[in-house]
Amino acid sequence: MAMATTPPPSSSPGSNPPSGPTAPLAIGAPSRKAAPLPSEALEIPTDRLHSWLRMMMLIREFELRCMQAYQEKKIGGFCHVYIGQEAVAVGCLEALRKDDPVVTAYRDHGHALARGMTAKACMAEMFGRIDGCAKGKGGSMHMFDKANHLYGGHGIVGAQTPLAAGLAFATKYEDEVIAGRKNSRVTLGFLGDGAVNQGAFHEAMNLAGLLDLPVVFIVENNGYSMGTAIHRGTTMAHRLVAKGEANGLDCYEIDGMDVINVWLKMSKVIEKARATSRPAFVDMKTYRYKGHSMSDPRKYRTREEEEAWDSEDPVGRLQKHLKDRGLLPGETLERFESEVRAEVREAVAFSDASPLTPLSELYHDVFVERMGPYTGTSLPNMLTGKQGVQP
Amino acid sequence: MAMATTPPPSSSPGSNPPSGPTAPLAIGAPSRKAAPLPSEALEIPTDRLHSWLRMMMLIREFELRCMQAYQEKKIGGFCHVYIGQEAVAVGCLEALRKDDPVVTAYRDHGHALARGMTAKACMAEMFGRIDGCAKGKGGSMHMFDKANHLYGGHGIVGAQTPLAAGLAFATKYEDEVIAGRKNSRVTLGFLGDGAVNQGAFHEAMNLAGLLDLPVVFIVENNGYSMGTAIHRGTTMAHRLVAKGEANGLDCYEIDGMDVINVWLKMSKVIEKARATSRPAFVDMKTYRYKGHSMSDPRKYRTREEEEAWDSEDPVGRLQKHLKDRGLLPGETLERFESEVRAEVREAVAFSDASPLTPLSELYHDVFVERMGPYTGTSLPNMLTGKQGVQP
Amino acid sequence: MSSTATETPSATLPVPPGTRLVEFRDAIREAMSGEMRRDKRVFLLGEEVGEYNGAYKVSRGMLEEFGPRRIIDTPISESGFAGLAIGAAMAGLRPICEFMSWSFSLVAADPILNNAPKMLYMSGGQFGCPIVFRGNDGAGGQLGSTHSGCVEGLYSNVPGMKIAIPSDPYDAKGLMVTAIRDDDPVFFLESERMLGNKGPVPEEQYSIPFGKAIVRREGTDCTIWSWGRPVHFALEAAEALAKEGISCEVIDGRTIRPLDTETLFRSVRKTNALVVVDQSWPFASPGAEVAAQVAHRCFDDLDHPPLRVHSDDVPTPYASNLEQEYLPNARKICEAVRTATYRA
Amino acid sequence: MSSTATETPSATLPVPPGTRLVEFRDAIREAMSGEMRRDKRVFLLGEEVGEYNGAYKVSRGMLEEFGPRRIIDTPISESGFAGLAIGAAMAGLRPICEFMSWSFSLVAADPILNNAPKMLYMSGGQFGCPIVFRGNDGAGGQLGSTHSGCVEGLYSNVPGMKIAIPSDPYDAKGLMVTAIRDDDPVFFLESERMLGNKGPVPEEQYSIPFGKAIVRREGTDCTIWSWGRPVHFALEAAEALAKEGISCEVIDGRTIRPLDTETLFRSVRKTNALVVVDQSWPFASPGAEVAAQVAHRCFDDLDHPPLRVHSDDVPTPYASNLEQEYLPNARKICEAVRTATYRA
Ligand SMILES: Cc1ncc(C[n+]2csc(CCOP(=O)(O)OP(=O)(O)O)c2C)c(N)n1
Ligand SMILES: Cc1ncc(C[n+]2csc(CCOP(=O)(O)OP(=O)(O)O)c2C)c(N)n1
Ligand SMILES: [Mg+2]
Ligand SMILES: [Mg+2]
Repeated sequence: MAMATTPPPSSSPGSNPPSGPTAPLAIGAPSRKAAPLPSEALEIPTDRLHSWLRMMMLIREFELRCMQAYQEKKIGGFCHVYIGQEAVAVGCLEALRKDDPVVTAYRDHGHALARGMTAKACMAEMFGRIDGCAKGKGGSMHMFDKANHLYGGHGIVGAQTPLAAGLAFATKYEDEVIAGRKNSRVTLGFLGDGAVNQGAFHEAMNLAGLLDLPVVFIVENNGYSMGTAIHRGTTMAHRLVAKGEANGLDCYEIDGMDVINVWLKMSKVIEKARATSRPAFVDMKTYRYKGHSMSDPRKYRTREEEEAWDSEDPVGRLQKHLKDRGLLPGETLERFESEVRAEVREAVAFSDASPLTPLSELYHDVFVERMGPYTGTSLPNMLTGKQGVQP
Repeated sequence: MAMATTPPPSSSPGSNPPSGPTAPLAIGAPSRKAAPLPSEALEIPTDRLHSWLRMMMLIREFELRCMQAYQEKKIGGFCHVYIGQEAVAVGCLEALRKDDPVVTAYRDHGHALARGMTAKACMAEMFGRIDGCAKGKGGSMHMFDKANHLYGGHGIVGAQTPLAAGLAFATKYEDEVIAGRKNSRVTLGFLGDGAVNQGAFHEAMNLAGLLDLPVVFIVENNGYSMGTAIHRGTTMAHRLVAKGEANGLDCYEIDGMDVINVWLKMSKVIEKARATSRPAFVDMKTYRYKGHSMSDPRKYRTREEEEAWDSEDPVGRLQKHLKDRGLLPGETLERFESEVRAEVREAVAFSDASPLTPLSELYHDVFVERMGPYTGTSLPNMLTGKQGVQP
Repeated sequence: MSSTATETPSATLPVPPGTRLVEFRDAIREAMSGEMRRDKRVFLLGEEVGEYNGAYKVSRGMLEEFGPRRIIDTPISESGFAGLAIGAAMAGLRPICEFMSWSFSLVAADPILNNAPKMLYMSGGQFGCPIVFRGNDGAGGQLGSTHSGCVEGLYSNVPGMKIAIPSDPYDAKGLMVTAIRDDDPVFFLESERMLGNKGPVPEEQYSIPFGKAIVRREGTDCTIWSWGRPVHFALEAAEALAKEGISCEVIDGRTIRPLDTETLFRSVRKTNALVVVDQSWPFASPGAEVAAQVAHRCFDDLDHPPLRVHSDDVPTPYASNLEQEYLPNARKICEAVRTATYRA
Repeated sequence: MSSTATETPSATLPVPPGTRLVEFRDAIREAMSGEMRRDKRVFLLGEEVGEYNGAYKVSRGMLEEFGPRRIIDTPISESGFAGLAIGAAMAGLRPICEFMSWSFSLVAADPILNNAPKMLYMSGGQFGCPIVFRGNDGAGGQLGSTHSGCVEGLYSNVPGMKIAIPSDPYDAKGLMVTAIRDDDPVFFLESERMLGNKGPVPEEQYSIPFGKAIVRREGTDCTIWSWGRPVHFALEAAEALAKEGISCEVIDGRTIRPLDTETLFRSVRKTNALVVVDQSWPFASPGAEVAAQVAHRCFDDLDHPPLRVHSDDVPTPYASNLEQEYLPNARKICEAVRTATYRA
C-alpha cells in the first residue's frame, strides 16, 4: 500500500506565474563549465577534424547566404537557419554510418549538407528550381535525399519522431526478419525542444521502447521554440531527460556546442544503440544564434544572453581547439574560408541559372504511377485517377 | 559537460521479446501486501462506510443487470462494465466536493452512479430511451450529468484528459480571474492504463503542470487495455508514476481495491491539489473482473490470475472490514442487498417502460439554437443551418 | 491473377453449388496472409491484431502463422504507430496498419493526411509510401457519436492517396490484394456490420483494379451509384422499385478515389437519372462530388437533377431507432428514385 | 449592434475620405479585444499569442491589455490545448483557440471534429461548446505541402459546427464578433495572405450574422460564388470579363456552414449560370457541395452546368510558379465563366 510521493522541486519547473505581468523569462547563459576534453579527443586524426571544421564553416556560410537570398526574395516561404547548431548535425552525422537513416525537422539545411547533399541541390530547392533535391516542390523545410538516407525535413513539429521509430523498425526488420542477420543500422531522429511537447513524440518513444528499436532521439535543445523559452512550454525543462526516462530509454545530456564532444559522446550512444538495439534520448544543449525564421526580432531574449552564448560558437570553438594544438595554420583556415565561400557562391549561381520547375511537374509525384501531364485546365482532371484522362 | 546516463532496468520494462513465440504475458497476482489500515480509518462514521458499501453494491448489481440486458439485446453498441473497480469511483468521488468537476472514459457507469446519477437515468440511456441522461443519444460510453458536474463519459481513449485540464482551467479561471477569489475546486480526470499511451495525455499533463491546474489524473490501472497486459503496451509499467514525474506532477501509487484506503489517500491528494493548485498523477491499482466489453473471452489471462484477484474484491473487502469491526449486522447487509436489487430492478422496469426516443430528437441538440423538427426526408435539409427550412 | 469487372460474381446472382463461401472478415485475412506469404516486406500492425486475434477477428490466426515480428500488437497510440508505419514504408517495407475503427484515426490525422499522401510529392518523387491503412468504418452498430465516423466524407478531399471500400467478400479480397501491391497510400474501409457476410471467394490471390466500378444490377430508368455497405440498401431498393415498374441500374464504385467516372457517366447517359447513395454526411461528401460531376458532364442527358441519399447531417445517435433513421436506407433510396424518375 | 448585408461596404466600392481604415489582422483583434472587454469569460490561447504577439501579429498588444491569465501562451500541443479549451467551454468559459496555422490543427483533429461538435448531441443537450477555433488557412505563401491546407475541404463535412471565412477586414471583425457570441463551435478561417489588407472598419463592435452571403458585385450573366481570399480573384475576373461584355454577379458566402442557399439560388435563378470558386481541393469539397445543390435546386434555371474552380488536386508545391498555377486564380475563373456563358 505504498504511497510514492514525488513532489516537484519547490519552484515548480516551467509552471507559469499564476498571475502578474510576465517578465521575459530567459533561458540564461550557457551553464556548461568548460571541462577539458578527454584524451580520446587527441586521437582523432587531424584531417578528420579539418573536415568537420570545413563542414561547419560550409553550413555557416550557406545559412548566411540563405538569409541574404531570402532578403532578395529568391527564397520564399519559411526559412529556418541552423547558425549556432552546426556542431550538432556535424558531430552526430559524423558518428553515423552512411546507410543509417536520418530524419529531422524543418530546420534541416545543416543536416542535409552534413549528410552529403550538395550545396547546389539544397540551395536550388529553396530557389524553387528543377535542380533542387526535391525539384523545388519541397522547399526549405523538406530536404529529402534518398541516396544519402536522409528521410526529410518535416514541417509539422514532432511528426518526424514516429517516422524515426518507423525507419528504425524497417532497418531492423530488413536485417532480422527478411535477411536473417543481426540488426546493423541505427536511426537518428532529430527534433527541437518545442517538439517535446507534442504527444506524438511520447508515443514514438513508448513504441521504440516496447519494440526495442535502434533509434536515437536527439532533442536539439536550443532553449526556444519560436519565442517560447523552454521552461515556459515544457515541464521538467531543467531535467529534460525525465521525458526519456519515463519511457525507459537510455538518456544522455550532451553539450552540443563542441563538435568533438558531440562526436565522442554520440559515437558511444550510437554504437550502444546498434549493439543493444535499444532506443536512446539525448538532451543536446545548443543555441540558435539567429531568429526562429526570417521575421523574428528576438524580443523574447536579452542581448546579454545572446552575447554570453557568442563565446560558445561551435565554429570558433573548434578553430580555437585546433589552433591551440597547432593544427590550424593560417593558410589552412583561409583556404577553408575561400573554399566554402566559393562553394556557396557557386551554389547560388547554379540555383540562379537552374530552370524554374516546369509547370508539368505540378501533376507529377502525386502517385508513384504518374497521373499524366498537366492539362492547363482548372477542372478537376485528377479525380478519375487515370492517365491524364478528361471525361 | 555532464553525461547523465540512465540505463533502463536490466530486463527492459515493457519491451517485447525481439523474436520467438509470444507467451501469454500476465500482469500476475496482486502485489499488494495487506497492510493494516491507518488509525484514521477508524474515525470514519459508520453510516458513511455503510453508504460506500451500499453504493459499491449498487454499482455491482447495476453492472450485472447491464450484462444481462445486453444479452437480451436491450442494450446495444459497446458496453463496458465496472465490476472489480467499484472502490475507485466510490472512494475518489466520496473524497470530492459536489461542485468539483469529474470527467472519465467510456467505462463510466460506476462514476455516474457514484456521482449521483440515478440508476434509472443511467439504465434508460443504455436502453436508448427518452428518459436516459442524454435522451438515449449518448449511450453507455457517454454518461453526462450536468447537475452532478459529470462532464462525460468519453469514448476516444485519452481524449478526456485534455478536457480534464480544461475543466480545471475553467474552475480556477472562474474563481481567480472572474470572481477574484482563490481557486476552490479540483477536477478529477479518470483514464485507463491504456490511455497512458495516448500522446494527448502527455500534452494534458504538461499543460496542467505549466498552468498550475488543480486536476488529479487518476489512472485506473486494471492491468489491461482490452487484451493487452500493461507491460506489453506501456514502457515503465512497473513504475507508471514515471510518466507523471516527467511532467513534474505530484505522483502517487494507491491500492484501488480498498475503498477506505482510496478515500483516505485521495482525500489528501485532492486537498493538496486544492490548496496548492498543482496537478497530480495517481497510479490506482485495480482489476477488471469481467471482459473488456461484452464480447471478450479473456483468453489473454489465466484463471489463476483471475482467482488470485478474487480475494481482493472491493465489495467483499469492505464487507469483511465492517464485519470484523462488528459494524455490519446480517440484517443490514441483507437490507442493502435487497435495496440495491430493487433499485436496479426498478431502473430496468423504468427503462423498459420509458418511451423510445422520438425521431424528432434526431435533429435536436446539433446546435444550441435548435435546427427545427425532423422533416422525414433524406435530402440534406440541415445544410442551410436554418430552422427546418427546405429551399 | 487479375480479375475484370465482368468476371466478378454479383451479389444478386445465385451461387452455384460447391462454390467456396467465405466470410467478409476471412476474405480480408486471406488477402493479407496471401500477400504476407508472397512478400516478406508486408507486415501487419495495430491494436489487438495479434494475441487478441483482432478486435473484429479479421486477423485471427495470423500471429500463429507469421509470428510477433510480422503481426505487431501496438499500444493505443494511433498517431505513433501510423507514423511508425509511414516511416517503415518510406524505407521500403509495405505495412498494413489497422485502425480498430477509422473513427480512431482522427488522432492520427496528421500522419495519414498531412504526411503519407504528400511524401512522394514533397520529396520530389524520392520517397513513396506503399502503405495500407484499414479498419472498420461507418455507423450501424449503435456505437454512438464518436465511434461511427464515415471517414471518406472527411478524407476523400485529400490528393495523393486512394480509397477502397468493398461491399462483399469477393471484392474485399481482390481490392485488398490490389491495395497491398499498390505503391501509394491506400485507405481501405471495412464495415463491421458486414464482416460476417458470406460470399463466393476463390482460394487463390486475385486483384481487382482500382477505379473500376462494377454494375451490380442492370437497369434502364435510374442509376443508383454507391459504395460499401449502402450498395446492399441500393439493391434492396432496386428490388422493391422493380415491383413498381422502375428499373434501376445499381453500380458499386468499389473505390472512391480513383472514381470510375467512365462507368458512372456511361450509365447516367443511358438511364438519364442518378441517385447517389453515400453513407457519409452530406456536406462536401463523395456523394456531392459524384452529383456535381454528373451534373457537369451529363447535363444534357439528365431528365432530373442528381439526387443524394446520405446519413443525416447530425452526429450519430446511439438509440437504435434514431440510428436506423439516420442512416441511408432502402426507404430513403426508393423515395429519391421515385422523385428522380417522376413517379413520386 | 448588428449590421445587415446591405450596409456592408463592398470591396469594390470607393472608400469615402475620412473612413477608418484598418488592417485585416487588426480587425480580428478589435473583435477579440472588444469581446474580451465585454465578457470576462472570453480568453485567448495558442502558441505565441502572448509574449510574441502572435506569429502573424493578430494578437499584438493583447497580453499587455489583458494579462497572462487571459492571453495564454501554450506549448506546441495542439491536441492538448484544443482539448483544454473544449473542456473550459463545457464548463462555461468562451475560449478563442488559435491554431498558428489550421494545417497544424490536424494533430488536434480528434478534439475539434470528434468531440467539440458532438458534445451537445451526445450529452443530450446538456453541454454545449461555445468556442472559436481560429488561425491561418490556405496556401499562397510558398509554405509547401504540409503548411498550406485549406481545412474547409476536409472539415466542412462535419455537422455540429459553423465555418466562417471572411474576405475583408470589415467582415473579419463582424464575423469574429458573431463567432465569439455564438453558443456553438465556430471554425474561423483567416488567410495569412490577406492579414495586411486594409479596409473600412467601424470602431465599435458589430456582428454579421452567419449564413448571410453578400453580393460583392451585381451582374446578370453568371454567378460567381466564393468565400475568403478567392473572392478577390473572382472580383478581378469579373472586372476583366466586364470588358468582354460578360456581366458577373460575385457573391461572397461569408460562412461555409451555414450555407446561404437562399442568396445562392436567387442569384443563379437570375443569371442562369454558376461558377463556384473554392480554394480547397476539388474532391468532395464545399465547392462540390454548392455545385451539387445548385444543380439540384436550380436545374431548370441553368443554361450550363455549374462549373468549379479549385486548387489543383495535388499536394501544394513549394515553387512559386507552381503554387500560383495550383491556386484558383483570375485566369482560371475567366475561363470557367466563358465556358459557362458559352463565350469560350
Ligand atoms: C504541429 C505544429 N505546430 C506548430 C507549428 C509552428 N512552428 C513551427 S516551428 C515552431 C517552433 C518549434 O521549436 P523547436 O521544436 O524548439 O525547434 P527550433 O525551431 O528551435 O529548431 C512552431 C511552433 C508547426 N510547424 N507544427
Ligand atoms: C483512440 C482510440 N483507440 C482505440 C480505441 C478502442 N478501445 C476502446 S477501449 C480500449 C482499451 C482501453 O484500455 P484502458 O485505457 O486500460 O481502459 P479499460 O478498458 O481497462 O478501462 C481500446 C483500445 C478507442 N476507443 N480510442
Ligand atoms: Mg528549439
Ligand atoms: Mg485498463
